Amino acid sequence: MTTDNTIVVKFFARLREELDTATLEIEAEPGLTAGRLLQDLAAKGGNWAQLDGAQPVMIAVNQVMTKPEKELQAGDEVAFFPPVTGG
Amino acid sequence: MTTDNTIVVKFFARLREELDTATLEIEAEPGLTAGRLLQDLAAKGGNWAQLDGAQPVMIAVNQVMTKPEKELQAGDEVAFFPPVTGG
Amino acid sequence: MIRVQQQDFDPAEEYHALRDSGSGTGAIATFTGLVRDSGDLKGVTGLFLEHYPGMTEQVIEGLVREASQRWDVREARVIHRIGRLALSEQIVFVGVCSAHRGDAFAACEFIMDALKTSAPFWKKEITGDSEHWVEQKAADRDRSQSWD
Amino acid sequence: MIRVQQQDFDPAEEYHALRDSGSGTGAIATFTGLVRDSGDLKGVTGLFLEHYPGMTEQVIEGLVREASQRWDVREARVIHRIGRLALSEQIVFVGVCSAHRGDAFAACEFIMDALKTSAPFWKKEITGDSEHWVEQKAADRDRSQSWD
Repeated sequence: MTTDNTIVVKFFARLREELDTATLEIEAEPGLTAGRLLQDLAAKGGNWAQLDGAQPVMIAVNQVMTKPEKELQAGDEVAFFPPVTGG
Repeated sequence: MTTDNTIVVKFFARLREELDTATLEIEAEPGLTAGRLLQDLAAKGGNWAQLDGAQPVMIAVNQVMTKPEKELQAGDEVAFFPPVTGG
Repeated sequence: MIRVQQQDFDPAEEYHALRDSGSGTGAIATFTGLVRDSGDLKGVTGLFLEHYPGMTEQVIEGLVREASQRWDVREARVIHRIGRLALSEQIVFVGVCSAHRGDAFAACEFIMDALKTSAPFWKKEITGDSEHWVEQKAADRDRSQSWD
Repeated sequence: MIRVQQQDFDPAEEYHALRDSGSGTGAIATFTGLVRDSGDLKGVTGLFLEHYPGMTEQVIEGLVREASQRWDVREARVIHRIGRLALSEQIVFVGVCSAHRGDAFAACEFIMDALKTSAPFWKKEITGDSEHWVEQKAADRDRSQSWD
């Protein structure tokens, strides 16, 4: 069961469009935080570079808003999105 | 035209019931204020005595809330009533 | 639009009138009050509402005008019933439409609060065998003063 | 009762459900938001609303729970639409019934303000030939923080 070690990463709205990515799967690793994952993704360059603080990015882990320091576990669903604009 | 010199006095709600009076007509006189009229009416005794400050009485002259110092003119409509309880 | 009437009203009709009242409307706030037991008397079955005809309408018009000066108000609709009402019947409606939600909420709540302390309506509670004029609550005076 | 849906809603049905939700209800406050031009773009004809399925409902349930802890809330109903909406269509409804009018107003406004800053919805404005993601207004953040 290699999926046991997977973290699902989701993108919404402007980020989903600009990164041309709705969902990614990554391998969990000890000590990986949501903020560290953002930096790793930003390092891919191109449109991904904006994840490194150039634009505000909100973070949810398992559908609850959280801070970049949040450590990610296998099985987690982490989502990155722009500030919300509903209502 | 004797009605030229008349002031109409109205009572509402608990006051109307306890005084058994919905409307009175009085003669205007120079310097008569709403507060003075209340005192004059209170002097009638019985249930009228409550008009002399024992219970809060609100005053409207020509359908606008006002203070006891308001001077009354011939043709005015003055109303006395308990604090309002609508809504 | 201000109405003082014996008959019941339909908040849905008022909502549609507010929604149709113009372009640029982004926010509609409404309040409906229902008859409930004040707790002053046991076995309350309903109310009798008395008002001061003429003055009532003028006071409410003044409150709507004041709200329109303080906030963006595209249209306001106020209905207050009079006469005999049973428990849980609709008694009052205030609806405001505005470009902005903060303005819609503030104007609606201001009109409702001020109406309770300055519009000449009086409630009498009715039980099977007695009646009792409701006293003004200090809390209502305080809520209205908080807008000054 | 929380619904996230593409189709339109009828505020009158929601009002009736609130009114029927129990005895002791004296106050029903409702808010309806309509689609309007944000002013960021010219010639806006409508919106596209995206959301995060699952999380959206959880966040709104949390806001209703929080409102119910802070105020007397007999029932709250929240509807938010998603997908493509034209100008002046209904986009969001919040309705609260309570024993007391101050609580109904406060809970309704709190849920609406908090929803705008914490529920995962995103608006994209659409014109004839372009699209544009709406940016969060600082005023919305400030209004929500004023409840903290």
